[in-house]
Amino acid sequence: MNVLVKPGSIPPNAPSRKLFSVLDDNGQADPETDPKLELALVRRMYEAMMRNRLLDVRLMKLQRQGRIGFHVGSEGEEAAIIASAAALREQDWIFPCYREIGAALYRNFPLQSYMDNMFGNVNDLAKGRQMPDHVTARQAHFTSITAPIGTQITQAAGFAWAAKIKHQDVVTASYFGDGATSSNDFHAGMNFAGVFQLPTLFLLRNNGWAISIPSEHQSRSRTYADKGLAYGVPGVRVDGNDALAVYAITREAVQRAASGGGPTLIELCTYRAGPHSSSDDPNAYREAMDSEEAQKRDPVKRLRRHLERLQCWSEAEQLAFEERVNAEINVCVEKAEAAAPPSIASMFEEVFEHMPPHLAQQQAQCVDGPRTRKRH
Amino acid sequence: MNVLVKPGSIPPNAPSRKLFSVLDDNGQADPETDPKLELALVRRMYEAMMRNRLLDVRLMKLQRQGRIGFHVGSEGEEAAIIASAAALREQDWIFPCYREIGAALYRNFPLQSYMDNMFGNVNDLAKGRQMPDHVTARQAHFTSITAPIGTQITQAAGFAWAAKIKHQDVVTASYFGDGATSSNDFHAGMNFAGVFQLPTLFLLRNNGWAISIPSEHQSRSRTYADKGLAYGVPGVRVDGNDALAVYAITREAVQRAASGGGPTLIELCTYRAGPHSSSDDPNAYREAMDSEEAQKRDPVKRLRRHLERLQCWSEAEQLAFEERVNAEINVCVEKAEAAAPPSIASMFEEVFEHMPPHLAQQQAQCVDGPRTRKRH
Amino acid sequence: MTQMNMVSAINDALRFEMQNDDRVVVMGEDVGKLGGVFRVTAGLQKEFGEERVIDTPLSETGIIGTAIGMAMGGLRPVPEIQFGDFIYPAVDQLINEAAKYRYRSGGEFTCPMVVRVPVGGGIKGGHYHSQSPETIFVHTAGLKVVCPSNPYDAKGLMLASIRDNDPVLFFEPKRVYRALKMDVPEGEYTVELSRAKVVREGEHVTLVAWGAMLLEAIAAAEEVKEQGVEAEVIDLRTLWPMDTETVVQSVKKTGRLVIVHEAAKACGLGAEMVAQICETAFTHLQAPPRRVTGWDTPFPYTLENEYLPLAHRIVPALLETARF
Amino acid sequence: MTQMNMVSAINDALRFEMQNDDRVVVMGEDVGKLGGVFRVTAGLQKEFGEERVIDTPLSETGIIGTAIGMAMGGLRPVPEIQFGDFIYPAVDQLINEAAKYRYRSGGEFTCPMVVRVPVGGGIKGGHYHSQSPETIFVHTAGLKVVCPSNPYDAKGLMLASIRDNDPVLFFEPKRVYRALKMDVPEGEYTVELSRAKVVREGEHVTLVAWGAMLLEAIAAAEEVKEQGVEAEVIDLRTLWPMDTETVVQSVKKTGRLVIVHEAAKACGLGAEMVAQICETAFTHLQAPPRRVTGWDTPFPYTLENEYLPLAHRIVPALLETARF
Ligand SMILES: Cc1ncc(C[n+]2csc(CCOP(=O)(O)OP(=O)(O)O)c2C)c(N)n1
Ligand SMILES: Cc1ncc(C[n+]2csc(CCOP(=O)(O)OP(=O)(O)O)c2C)c(N)n1
Ligand SMILES: [Mg+2]
Ligand SMILES: [Mg+2]
Repeated sequence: MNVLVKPGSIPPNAPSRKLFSVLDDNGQADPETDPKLELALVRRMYEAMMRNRLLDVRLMKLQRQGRIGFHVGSEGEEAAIIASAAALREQDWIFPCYREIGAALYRNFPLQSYMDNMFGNVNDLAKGRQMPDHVTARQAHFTSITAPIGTQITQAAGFAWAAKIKHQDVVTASYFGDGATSSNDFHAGMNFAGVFQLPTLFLLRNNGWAISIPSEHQSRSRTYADKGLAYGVPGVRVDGNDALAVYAITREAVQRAASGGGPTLIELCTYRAGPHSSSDDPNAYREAMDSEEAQKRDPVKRLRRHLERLQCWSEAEQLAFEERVNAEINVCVEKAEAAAPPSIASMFEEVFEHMPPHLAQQQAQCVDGPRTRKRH
Repeated sequence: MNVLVKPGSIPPNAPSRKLFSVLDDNGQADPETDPKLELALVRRMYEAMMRNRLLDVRLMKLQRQGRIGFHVGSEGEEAAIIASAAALREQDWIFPCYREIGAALYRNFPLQSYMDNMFGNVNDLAKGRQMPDHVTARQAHFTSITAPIGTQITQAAGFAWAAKIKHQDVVTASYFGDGATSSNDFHAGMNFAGVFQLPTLFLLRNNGWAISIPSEHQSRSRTYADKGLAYGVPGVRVDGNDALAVYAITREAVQRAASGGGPTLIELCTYRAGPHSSSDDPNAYREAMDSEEAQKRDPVKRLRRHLERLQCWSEAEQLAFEERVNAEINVCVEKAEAAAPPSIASMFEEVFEHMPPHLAQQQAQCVDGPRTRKRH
Repeated sequence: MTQMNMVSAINDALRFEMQNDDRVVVMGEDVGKLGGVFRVTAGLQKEFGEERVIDTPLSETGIIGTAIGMAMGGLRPVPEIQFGDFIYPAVDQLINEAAKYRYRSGGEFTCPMVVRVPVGGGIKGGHYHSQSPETIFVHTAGLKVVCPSNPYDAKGLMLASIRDNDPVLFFEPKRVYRALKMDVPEGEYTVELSRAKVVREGEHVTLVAWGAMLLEAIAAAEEVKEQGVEAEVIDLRTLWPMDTETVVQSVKKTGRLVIVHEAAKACGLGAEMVAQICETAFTHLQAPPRRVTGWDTPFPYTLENEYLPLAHRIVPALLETARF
Repeated sequence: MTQMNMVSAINDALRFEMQNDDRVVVMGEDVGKLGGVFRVTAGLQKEFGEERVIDTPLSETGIIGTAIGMAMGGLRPVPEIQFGDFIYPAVDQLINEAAKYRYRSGGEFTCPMVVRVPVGGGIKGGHYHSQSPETIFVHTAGLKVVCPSNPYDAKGLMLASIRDNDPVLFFEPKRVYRALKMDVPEGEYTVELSRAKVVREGEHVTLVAWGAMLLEAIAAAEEVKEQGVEAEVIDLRTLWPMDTETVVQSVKKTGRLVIVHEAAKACGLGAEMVAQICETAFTHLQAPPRRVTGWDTPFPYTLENEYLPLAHRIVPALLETARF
């Protein structure tokens, strides 16, 4: 475990409106708060963030071309997602919402598997049963993505509880949005984690919006971190577009949880730069951000400036990197698009461990029955 | 509207662990906080509390004798229930949980109607459809009691919202226990009330227990009032066994809500002196309170001492009052017990406004069908 | 008359009734400024203001719980659940509260409201944007469930639902939202609740469907016509309380019943209809009553057209039933 | 062998399996120190400690949500929902999550757990302490539903359920809890899931029931015997996946079916069984299959014995069906 992060940045269980940050807009680190991470690690985070960005661009295009059915991107939220995942230990588990695929990829979930999911083909680990972007990634200690808002929060608490009961050194982290704080599972998950002092992190990605609802309209609490007070769970606010700050705080919370110190609520203050998803048109409800502001806020650019300052990244490296990733994406897209849909028989499998008679019967009816002329 | 209560006792939206109180254990009022209520009002509250106590004693006996099926009492919580109800205005609405029938009776809900409900007879306003203690009391601006924990909380917020939209001067108050703060509806009700600044009061009766679960085990928040911070709803803690304190704070919150100041969470710190209900035996999970402590905590005795201090109540009055109330109870019990059960046909009515064919058919089948030998 | 699709027809109904009755309020996630993710409530907030067209926090529990309170307080709320798949956080309020208020209070309290619920498949929504959860609400005494198949009925049923004094779940088939346009009268008209409609006469087999599957049922009926089988197609329109009588009359004539629905088969409304027909018209049945439904699996993404009971699956059921 | 009632039989099963398998944890409201409001978990916390027998806060959402996480994390949680009537705050986790985890993850994740749910009437519990909500879960692909009628089956089914790798809803009929005692083996045995049991043979009419109503079914069978009608009584035991085969075999013999359940009629499991029998054994039916169920009203307090499908209502259904 990387021990470069010095604890003490998470306030005790009292209101705190301070925003923890490390990097300024120009990528300059504050020596007071700088976790002084190994440069290889920072580079790895940057590359993952940049790869995520390139993927989003490509997937949104594929959706517009009608080649995939749907995409939910994470433009502008890459630091919140990837730097927090980077701060978790290998044995820790991620309970994502739908916007954290970058975290799975950071953990070496194969890009090809992701792309197979985007096309819902026969190679998709979810067997084409779920919408695009709803991956399952057990090997990455990353659970199956669901659409109902908030449900992963109690589950992450329960998984952490199991680890605690079994005396295993495992911390869990649930990711969710500002909108999800209104869900039943946020309430129950926070409360159970507080009462039973579960080793779990609540990673609240406050990206300013829940589809068209601004975060100020989602709740009247002074800050989202303040919500921890209702449950005796320490809450902390972090500049979610500052990868180093996100890493430092998450790491501290992991260390605390792992050493029996209980859960932490981390408000990652970020901004959803894109639409909610490919189905959404934000023009109906929000003003365009001016481009200067957008540049300033961009977490990928900010971390790049930091690396460049440290002479750890260059324009040439950037171009080479983009080319390599785009090529990799191309290969995966091509392969995923060419793959067949899942078999019709597979539609009836894994409802239960063993197929009961009524499903065997329905399977036979369907497989042997007439075929639709509609394509899959 | 009674304006004797001076505002300023509810702190702004920040943690406050102070317990607001007026009366000491001997019934002496603190001149600093004393709301200086008209004595007739204080007497009326006392009589209602005492009547509630006598009712509980009698109903528990009836249950033990097998004459009624169930009873959930409010011994020890009379001040929290009745003094808060007294501080509401006539036009205000109460959304109770199952322990606040004293509030309906304070608002002149007929004792006979209550007793008819306890026996589930043909005269029961709920038509024998609900368990005992689940009354419906529209005339008292007191909604139909339900068993699922917490559901009345969002409903009270919604009713207040309707009043706000219709520009009516109505405040609502939901009553619920410490256990209910873990419910989904507490979370949603508080959040909606905060966001939309609804004229509603959250009357949290913290009686120390949710059946066998102590309130310290229900949540790790420092105080229950602190939970308001998660929603931007001011929270305040009151000695819930001190009728004058309960009255003063509730009144202030009503005034604020009525004048557009939004919701308040009031933690009424009290103690469930009896079992959870007639089905419960607390010996399995809690130590008996020593009787001196119990005496000190008793809200009815405390208010009586206060009245006696002011020469507003005497032993003779007490005896006469008890006799009168017990006689009144006797009459009601006798009448309720003698009344017939509701008609079988009535079981099919009021499922919908107009009876649909399938229910008319089932009604005929049931009414014309064979009768059970079991008694109702 | 204007040509409208189902989205604009429901929008028109809401607008009409909001002008007509100031107790009507619309509420839900993204229904205001955005006008709903399907744009069913588009323009309403502009016309009626933020107090009557309310963007709520993300809580179905809160939406339905407060809507019940509003209804008790004298309003006529029309809450939206963004997708039927997300109604579960609200079922406690619907089943234990809305459904039972009138009954448990001996008629003292009621909660008239219309819960709008986009349902069903056909938009490549996978597990969580495709479900048809009517069974849960049909099974619960005290709730009405409506599901129109076309823009005309959608408007007329919506107006009837808002004026009804019981809680109504108004299921809107997403697959139909923009699939067809038809003439819809401006202004006021209602389509009576609990009245099914014979949309195609036939003497060989009775075919019952609703919502998006009605179109498939009609397509299947046209297809089997070529093979000499005349199906009588009934659009149930209100799922509960069900207009059993219209179905029974038809089955007495045809002696045969096929029922179609998207929801899973087990304990679906098809089972209820088969059981009712057995109870009322058993001696008229000349063939086993038959269900063509979604399979008893979660709703899949890629293979959704294999999951749905589309015309290609209805046709053989009709033929086998007619020729039994 | 020891004489046990259903409460002690389930308690014994839990204790046995907790000793046998340290992945098993029990959790819920009041299950620990108090031992459950029905005392089903009495003594377990003392024996296994607070870590494995957990008193939770009052949140069914939290209980089931965390139980799912525990199951994913390698435990075998046995959460209790204090009364079936209070399961609704947990249905989102049950329907959208537990039921679909295996399927949606292509088998990567599963959540084996047994949700204990006291259900049904007979204890004067009114609307909110009497419901039998099986329909909701039968309708949801991916969940199993079990309901024993006696102490022996209760223990054997509980052990089988805990060892099953799918989520199981274990419905415990409160009316039976302390109503009868019988010999129950100490130690280990299981009763296989999805196997119904013919508990009384007869050739005139097939009578299907489960849980508390099984006793009423048997009583009714004894009563009609005096009138020359021999009913074959089947205890369904596992409600879903259903052992249709055993019922079909019986109906092929008797030509007649009566099914009994406490839950409301509309879309109840009775409807599903009738529809399945129509699909598989229509030509064997010599009388309309018949349902005797709770009425389509909320469960009432005073008149609960008029609501429940007790023997006095089963008897005429049997006679009419047998003599049709
Ligand atoms: C229970 C539920 N209700 C509604 C939806 C529809 N929905 C999908 S995403 C979303 C907004 C979520 O906002 P937030 O939690 O802030 O996450 P973000 O998308 O901003 O990352 C909504 C309302 C849903 N998926 N689940
Ligand atoms: C949703 C739900 N779950 C469980 C129960 C069973 N139950 C009835 S009362 C109670 C405890 C309530 O405690 P609290 O809210 O503190 O109120 P109190 O009884 O102390 O006044 C429980 C668990 C219920 N009625 N509703
Ligand atoms: Mg957001
Ligand atoms: Mg309590």
